[in-house]
Amino acid sequence: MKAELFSIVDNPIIVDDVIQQVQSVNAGAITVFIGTVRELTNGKRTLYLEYQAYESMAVKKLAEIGEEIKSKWPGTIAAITHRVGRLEISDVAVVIAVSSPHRKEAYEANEYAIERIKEMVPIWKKEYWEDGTKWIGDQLQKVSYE
Amino acid sequence: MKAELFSIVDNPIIVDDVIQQVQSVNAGAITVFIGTVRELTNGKRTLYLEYQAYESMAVKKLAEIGEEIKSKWPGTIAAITHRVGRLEISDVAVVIAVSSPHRKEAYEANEYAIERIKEMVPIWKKEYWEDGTKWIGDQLQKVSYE
Amino acid sequence: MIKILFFAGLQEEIDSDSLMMESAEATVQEVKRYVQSIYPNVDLQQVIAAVNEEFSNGDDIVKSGDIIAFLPPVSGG
Amino acid sequence: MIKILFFAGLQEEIDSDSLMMESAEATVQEVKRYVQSIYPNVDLQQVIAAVNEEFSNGDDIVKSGDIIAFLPPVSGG
Repeated sequence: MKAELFSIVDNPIIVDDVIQQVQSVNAGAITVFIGTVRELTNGKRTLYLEYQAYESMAVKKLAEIGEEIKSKWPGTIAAITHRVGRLEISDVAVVIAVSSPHRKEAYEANEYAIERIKEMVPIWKKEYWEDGTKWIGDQLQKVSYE
Repeated sequence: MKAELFSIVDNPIIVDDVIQQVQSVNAGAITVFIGTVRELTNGKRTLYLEYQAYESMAVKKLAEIGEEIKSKWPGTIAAITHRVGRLEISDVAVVIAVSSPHRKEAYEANEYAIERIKEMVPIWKKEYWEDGTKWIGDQLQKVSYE
Repeated sequence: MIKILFFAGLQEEIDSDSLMMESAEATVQEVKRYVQSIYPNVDLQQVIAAVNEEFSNGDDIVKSGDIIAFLPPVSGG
Repeated sequence: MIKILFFAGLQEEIDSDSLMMESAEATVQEVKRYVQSIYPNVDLQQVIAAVNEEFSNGDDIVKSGDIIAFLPPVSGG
């Protein structure tokens, strides 16, 4: 029951499952990025978050990031899982795992992945504070419309 | 039963245990480095490895790296576990976890940690190949003697 | 029929996650004007459109059977 | 008494993980010469010494009760 390397899920992410997906006898280094829900942002207290994705497109874009990584850093394997739905403080929103024969590539490719996720993957989060709510995107939306 | 943030162990490392140690409601990002035993190095097949540490000094040096990280990247928390003894292919030799409110610091501090480990922590590995063995250090041994 | 999808804040403002447009073919900009005509108070200035899950430009053509998604503006990572 | 520790390849060459030196005080270099006199065939050129778990220089003083560790050369990461 091998899970997809790039997926959007609505239940808690098991970090180790994502790590397992990139394991290889050729791997000397695995880097993992875990994006968690932080309580304070600029001094403002978050109660909880809600993530929403344009799921089919998000999965496709995650896989594209995986292809980009494979061609930029040959020999690396990447896996990304992003969670949607309601998340509490300290819950894991996204896990990126990259394995590589050598560590430098594993760090570079991992950081590249999170930057690209924020640029091109249609996932938004809604912050719930005591005094209100706001939709905030993971995307930087560099693509301009019109 | 909170484990030490910086430790040398002789049994398998549970990656998730190391991650747990750096979790915090202030963390928005956790980076993890997992050093694994790779089968091929420059085309040569490794059968297994043996790690040896000057344990008391190694733990002290790992803790020093943690202090360096805390002062260079305020707000980050680091934990490092290194395994010693016999390790098979794909076994986890070292896990570094760093949490931070923001991701950039978490990546930087994590990569800094592995570089420093290789510079100043007295841990050596013995490669076992089909045709021989060799001691290889994690240290770069920049400190010169005499 | 062109299927139009809305997400996040835009979905909440419009109070619906989709809308059908009776058209055999239209540019992305024409679809946008159509949505604006139905929901005049919604701000679509910053919206990005994706046609069949690919980012698109205003001049791109949307055909019957295509899905166009309106991805609302975001305020950083 | 000064306790001397050996690790990795050096430990294997010497076939022991430690050695005692009967001395109240010595420099790191003197300890090194002592080890060399007992094990003339062992190459200590590249060896780094740590006194009480801190990296040290050849001029550093080792006292009775101290532990000096000889950390063998390594060939990369």
